[in-house]
Amino acid sequence: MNANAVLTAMLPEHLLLLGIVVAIGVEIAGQGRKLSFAVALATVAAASIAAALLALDGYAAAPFAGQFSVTPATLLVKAMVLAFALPVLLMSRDDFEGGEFAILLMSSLYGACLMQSADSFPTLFLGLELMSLPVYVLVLLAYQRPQSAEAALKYLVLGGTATAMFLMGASLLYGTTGSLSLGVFARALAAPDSLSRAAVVLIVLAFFLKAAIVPFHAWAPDAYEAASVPVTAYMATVVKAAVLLAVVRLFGGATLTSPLLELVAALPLLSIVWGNLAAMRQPSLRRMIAYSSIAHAGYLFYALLGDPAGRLQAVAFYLLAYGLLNLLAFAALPAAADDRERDRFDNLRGLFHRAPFAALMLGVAMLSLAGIPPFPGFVAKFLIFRNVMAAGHTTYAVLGLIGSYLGIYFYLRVIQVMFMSPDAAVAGSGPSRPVAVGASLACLAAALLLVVFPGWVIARM
Amino acid sequence: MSDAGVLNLVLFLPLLGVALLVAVPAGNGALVRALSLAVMVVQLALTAWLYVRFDSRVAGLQFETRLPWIAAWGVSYQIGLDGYNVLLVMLTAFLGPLVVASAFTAITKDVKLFYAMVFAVQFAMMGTFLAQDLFLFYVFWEAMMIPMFFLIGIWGGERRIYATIKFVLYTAFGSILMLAAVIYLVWSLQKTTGIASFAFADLVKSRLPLDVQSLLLAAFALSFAIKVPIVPLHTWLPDAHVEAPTAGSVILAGVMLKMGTYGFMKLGFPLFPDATHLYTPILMTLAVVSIVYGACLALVQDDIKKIIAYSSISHLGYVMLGLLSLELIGIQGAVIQMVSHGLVAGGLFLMVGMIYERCHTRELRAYGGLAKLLPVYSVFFMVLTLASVGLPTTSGFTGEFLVLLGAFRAAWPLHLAGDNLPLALTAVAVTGVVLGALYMLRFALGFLYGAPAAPHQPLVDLGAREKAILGVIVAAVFALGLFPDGPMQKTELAAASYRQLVSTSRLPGSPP
Amino acid sequence: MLTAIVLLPLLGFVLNGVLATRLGGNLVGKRFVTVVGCGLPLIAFALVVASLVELRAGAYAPLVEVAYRWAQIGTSPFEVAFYFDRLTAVMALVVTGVGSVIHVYSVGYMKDDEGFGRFFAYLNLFLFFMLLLVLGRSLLVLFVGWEGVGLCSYLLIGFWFGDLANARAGKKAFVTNRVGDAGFLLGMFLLHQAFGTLDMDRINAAFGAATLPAVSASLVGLLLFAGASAKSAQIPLHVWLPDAMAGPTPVSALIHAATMVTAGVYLVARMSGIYLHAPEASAVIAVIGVATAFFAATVAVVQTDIKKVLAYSTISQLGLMFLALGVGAYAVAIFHVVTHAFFKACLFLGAGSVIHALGGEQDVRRMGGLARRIPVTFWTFTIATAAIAGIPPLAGFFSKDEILWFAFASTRGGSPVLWAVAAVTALLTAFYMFRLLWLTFLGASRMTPEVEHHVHESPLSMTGVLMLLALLSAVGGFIAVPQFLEAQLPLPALHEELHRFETPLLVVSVAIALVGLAAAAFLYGSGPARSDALRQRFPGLHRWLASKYFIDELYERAVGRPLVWVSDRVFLRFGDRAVLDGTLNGAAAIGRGSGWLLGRVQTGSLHVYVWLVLVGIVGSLLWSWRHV
Amino acid sequence: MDRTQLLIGVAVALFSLGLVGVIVRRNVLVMLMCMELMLNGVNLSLVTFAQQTGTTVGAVLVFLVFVVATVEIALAIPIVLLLVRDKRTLDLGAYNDLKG
Repeated sequence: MNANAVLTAMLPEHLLLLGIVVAIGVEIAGQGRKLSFAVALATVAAASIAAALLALDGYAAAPFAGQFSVTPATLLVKAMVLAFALPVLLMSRDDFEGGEFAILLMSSLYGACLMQSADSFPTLFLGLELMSLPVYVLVLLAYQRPQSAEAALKYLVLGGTATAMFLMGASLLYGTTGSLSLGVFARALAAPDSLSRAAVVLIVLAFFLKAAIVPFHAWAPDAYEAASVPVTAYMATVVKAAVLLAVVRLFGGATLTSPLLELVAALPLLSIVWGNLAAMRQPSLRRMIAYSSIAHAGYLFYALLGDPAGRLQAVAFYLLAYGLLNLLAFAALPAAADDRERDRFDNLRGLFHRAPFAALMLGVAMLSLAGIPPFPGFVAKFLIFRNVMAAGHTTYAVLGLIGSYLGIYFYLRVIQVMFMSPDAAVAGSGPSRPVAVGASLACLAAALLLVVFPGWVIARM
Repeated sequence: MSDAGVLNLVLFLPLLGVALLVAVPAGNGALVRALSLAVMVVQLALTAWLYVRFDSRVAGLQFETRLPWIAAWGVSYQIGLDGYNVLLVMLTAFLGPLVVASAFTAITKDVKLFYAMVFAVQFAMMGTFLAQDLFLFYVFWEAMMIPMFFLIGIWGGERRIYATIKFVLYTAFGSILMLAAVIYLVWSLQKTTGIASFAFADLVKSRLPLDVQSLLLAAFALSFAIKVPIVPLHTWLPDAHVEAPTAGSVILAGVMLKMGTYGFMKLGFPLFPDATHLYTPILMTLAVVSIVYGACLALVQDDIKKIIAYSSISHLGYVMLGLLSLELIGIQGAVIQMVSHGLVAGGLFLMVGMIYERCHTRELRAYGGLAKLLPVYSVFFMVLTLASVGLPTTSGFTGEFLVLLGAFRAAWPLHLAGDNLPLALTAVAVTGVVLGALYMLRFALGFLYGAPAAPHQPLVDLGAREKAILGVIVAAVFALGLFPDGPMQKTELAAASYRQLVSTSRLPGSPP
Repeated sequence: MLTAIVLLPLLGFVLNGVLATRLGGNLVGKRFVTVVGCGLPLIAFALVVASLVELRAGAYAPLVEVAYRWAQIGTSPFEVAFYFDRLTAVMALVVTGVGSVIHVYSVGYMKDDEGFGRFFAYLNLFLFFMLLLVLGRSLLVLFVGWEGVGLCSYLLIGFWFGDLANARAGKKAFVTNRVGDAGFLLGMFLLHQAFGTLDMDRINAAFGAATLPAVSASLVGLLLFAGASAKSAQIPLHVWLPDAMAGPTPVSALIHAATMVTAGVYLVARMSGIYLHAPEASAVIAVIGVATAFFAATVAVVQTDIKKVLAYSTISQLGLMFLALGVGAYAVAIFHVVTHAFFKACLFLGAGSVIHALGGEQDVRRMGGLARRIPVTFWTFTIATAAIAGIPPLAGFFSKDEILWFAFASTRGGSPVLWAVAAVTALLTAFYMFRLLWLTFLGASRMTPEVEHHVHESPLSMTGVLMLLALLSAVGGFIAVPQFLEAQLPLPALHEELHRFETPLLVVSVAIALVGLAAAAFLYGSGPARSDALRQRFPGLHRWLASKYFIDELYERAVGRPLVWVSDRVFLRFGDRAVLDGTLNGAAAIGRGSGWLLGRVQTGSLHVYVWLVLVGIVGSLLWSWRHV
Repeated sequence: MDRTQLLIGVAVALFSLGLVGVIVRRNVLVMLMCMELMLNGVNLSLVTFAQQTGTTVGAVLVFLVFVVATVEIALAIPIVLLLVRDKRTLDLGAYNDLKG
């Protein structure tokens, strides 16, 4: 391995590391949040751009053979994940006093990036934990609310369980093959013996848990609700994206076969239905988005049913559409004195008359998440189900589509609340938040790009 | 600017209108209204220009635009005029200004949003008709739902939420299965012929076994049948109509219901001819059931909007009958009937809106003797009523007469061959003529005649704006009743090609 | 020129309809309305005469004039063309001639009505459609006129719509006609299916051809007759005509006596090419015709509303016309159409004049002794009555006698039975007409004083018309319509052996008329005593007749109410609300319910969450080991 | 039944014990211990396999696991402190404000 390769290949990660160090320094110097916020923003932007440029440059390298490697695809994916973090940062500006948010965010992002390049289970494990551990704290950060501690605990315990499952699976694989490189997983998929079956299942379930697939989803609603809005946005977009992309990388070129096939079809299908049904009666946007994210995780895992060639494209595009619109929704969410009351539907009633822009943004987001054309969510859904059907799983595809139908109602309910209900008696809306609005506008612009030139974007994935 | 360019302009003008509306300072209702009307009028003018330029001797697309959109899957932005859609596009553009004008006084809440939504739905409907690519078609088809959801949900009546949710969930259910069918169809086309394309022209090259055709057609048909609507998938319609604001009802009855029948004509039947033959008895029966069922229900409604809503179900049953007859006369009649119903039902809803603005009730019992109170209004109302009844010299007659004639001409040989179902169905459909007279005249009787009675007297008769709106519609109704030849020449070739497509088998191995 | 004939009344409609109603803001006065409303029909009449001259000049080769092409679909064209031959000429003359004079009459009759302009607009519109019906070459055009006159009848019956009953009568007329039209349509479809054209001359020719077409003539004939029977108020679709008397009296005279109701007769005569090959259909027509004639006559005997009497008499006369058609004597039927137009118009207008004089009174039980008060009306009415009763040598006598004769002797289904029933009908006709005459004009006055005080003779515009029509009723019989039509509608051959009965039957029919007269004179000549006695004698029979055989009630119970009941209870309440919406709302409820249930699973207790995880792991592992 | 299988059996047992313990114990601290127990089961299996296959990578992973386990506890304790301060109990059953 040569130093040059190490430098360029891991440039995004290095930049993040640099940013973390600088931010900590700033904190020590007590320069307050303004500066650390700027630092984080610059860092993440730089890292994202760096990844993107390298990707467009077609750069590929393996500085640590068998542990860490980059290809244009992985770099592009990193760029996307990092880009998701930008709106999160922008909307966080008005929510957090200290700089700790920025630091934790960047370290979590470091993990997320690492996962995308991992070639071995140890690296993947590191990335996973580096990403997850800061998030537990981020959830806790909404400490104006007692519930956040409870949520953090639930998240941590279940997350820990996932870690244990992942490791157990890995160790069993290690036992059967004597290797810890990711490649063995794909091979183990076809293996008939019970030990490797168990290993594979445990690993997959660990990712199910991280991505909140029924019945491993239970942490998500509580965590999403108790966390402050930017953190929820972060969990719903960056974390989910990182996990799913890692899964795709894990499965590599392997096609699923029974019995794992049914597993990867049934549980996601279950979570599509479960998530969509349970979301109907939720009182607050964050909790509803939690259940919707459970359902969306279902669609995303569906992509694994498709043939390997199209998986990354499908998942990446879906995450792009899903992430952008989620961020749009959260960024547009108007401020309120109390973070807890901020997104309760009772307080969103008649929002259109108080804050038309916010209402319209949320409306667009909801329709897109519901997968209604012409919004990007539709093309994404189409892409996934097209692959599933092309792989011959017609029944699963149809069932999945019907499951997605169940989701339409609760998204429309939000619009109904904002546009068609009598105005809520809200004591003066919170301060205007130009930065967050800017973030939402940026997301909207990106979403429009997806609407008008979906073909162009897909071709680049 | 080339004609194709003009067509694109026609399609995108409404979006331009939305952009303009956003620019208008809030609270300036007058400007918003004027602007909206202007945009719609321009659209109508351009469409009329294209209508005139449309060459009825050319089969296939005219003024076509085709650009790659999602090249990887063979999705392209492809629009164009052909015999299938030319009249419906004209109808859509024609109703646009009327809808806008009709809302001048009726809509006072969230005016900007309202006209934006009207533009949005206009855009989506135009797109649905113009799209020549299945993906594009589906996008517009679904997108249509959203502005309608807003129109009913925000400016509707008391039970508007229930109505609008019902409308969306009902139509969305059809669409979701249709989506599955679309995906499967295109994928199988690619698998069998190697053509990766969503273009209608390519899709008809598909060769599918009968069982697959049946399933796919079932999925398409469900979606279309809900839009038409065909009994028993109609219960969303009365609620939607009753709760919708006038403009919404007009759009719904005037254009949106035609989407279903247009879908059947453009896609459903031509794509799966063999399955169509399999289903024809069922579909035809349902069509005739719709005719009678809708008429019977219209007979016992007390809400004047519901009367028209159910009459729509009845009238669109004729369209289905004509399409299924596979007889040139019947098909042409079906097309005319679509347009005619758009004009007549649209006009009637406009008139209901006008009276509602004055009296704020839709209870038939609350009215009486309007012929004394509102003589001018009553004249227009009578004309439209008679058109709905299908009186000769009105468009309604042209449609119903040709449809029934076509259906009969198709049914008689079958009857001689021993298959009596079509003949029986046609005979039953003819009784719809009687029922139609029954319920519409009951309506007119309670509405116009008898001792003058109306809440909120004294009533002011129609103003210039209202007279203009109705005058235009009535003129069109008579034009289509007395001189249907011109329009029908434009659709003749399309009707022929439709018949040809549906009557040639497309099972695997059948010749291209 | 034919086009002009048709369009002139339309022009009148447009002018009057726009300028003389609230639609155009009552721009013009009554004089304008009168000039336009009466002038244009008169010009049309002149044009018809001119066309007739042209026809004669052309050795009666039919004149054809294509207005424009309505539609061209594939190989089947639909043209709006006009056709003028002997039959058309006769009908057109009656329509425009009688029509025009009734227009003139209306000027006086309606002069105080606020809807003066509207009334003339409607009348002109009616003439337009009627001429379309008569002049149309293809069944399609005829059908347009057919429905159009129905519309005008609807509008004019409900002319005084302030009273809901009138509007109801109009609706009833329209809907009943629609029932017939359904059959008419099917007949047209069948013809178009068979010949690919709807031009009546072509169709007749096709049936006349050596090789008969595949389509069954009887089926077509019956289907078309369904339409005809509705329009001409034949059993079972006669119910609308009596109610139609709700309209202004000139309307009753023009539409419900002279012209529109005879359209059915015209249709059958026009399509005689078909009926010549449809003996079964002809038989049905003959039977229904004579049955209707008898039935209506019996009902007319006991009616007390002067217009109702005339209405039923009209139904009865139409029945006789159909009898003639049924036995193949098409020319004779048309002949009776002409004479009937004269005397029935005269009767109705006379009745109108009476009503006018009595300020709206229509019940004969409150009339009497008017002869001296309004002599012109009386004398004209008397002549017309004699004419319809068949007193020679008045118009009615000739046409009716010929009908009876052919019903008796025609080789096309004529039979003594038909003749007998028709003869009885004739007897009843004479009776109830003279009864009417007596009750109205003769005997002692039964009017209330204030009514009596206002009685006055009508203005010249009305009496003049009455006198003209009376004259026509008197001499109309000498217009040799059958001979004129012979070339086109040959009379049927007669049973040779029956020729000897011709003179006896002639005598009989004269006798019948006189007997009727005598009976009426006997019963009503000296006060109401005898007739009342008779009524007390057969109360059941009287009630039965007075309530028109309870047919309206029957229809109401058998069709009307069940239809509404099924629509409301079965379709609306059960079908739409219970089943369909029930299913939907049920499904929605299930969705919401399961959402709630799933929410309950989320208890908030970490234990439960981990339980779920455990279940997931174990289940998945077991599944994955399934095939090991 | 040789040594490897025995050790693996023990490892799996530890893992399962931990999982079950997380479920059944109501005391938060005990529950955290059970989590550690699961990780220890993993560690045991890792070293066993490392020893059996004669490779080191497994052993390397074990150290990573130690680190992560420590961090988890380091995070968990303050969280528990917050909770106890709020609820005045270590009973998990009390921590269910978030539900539905």
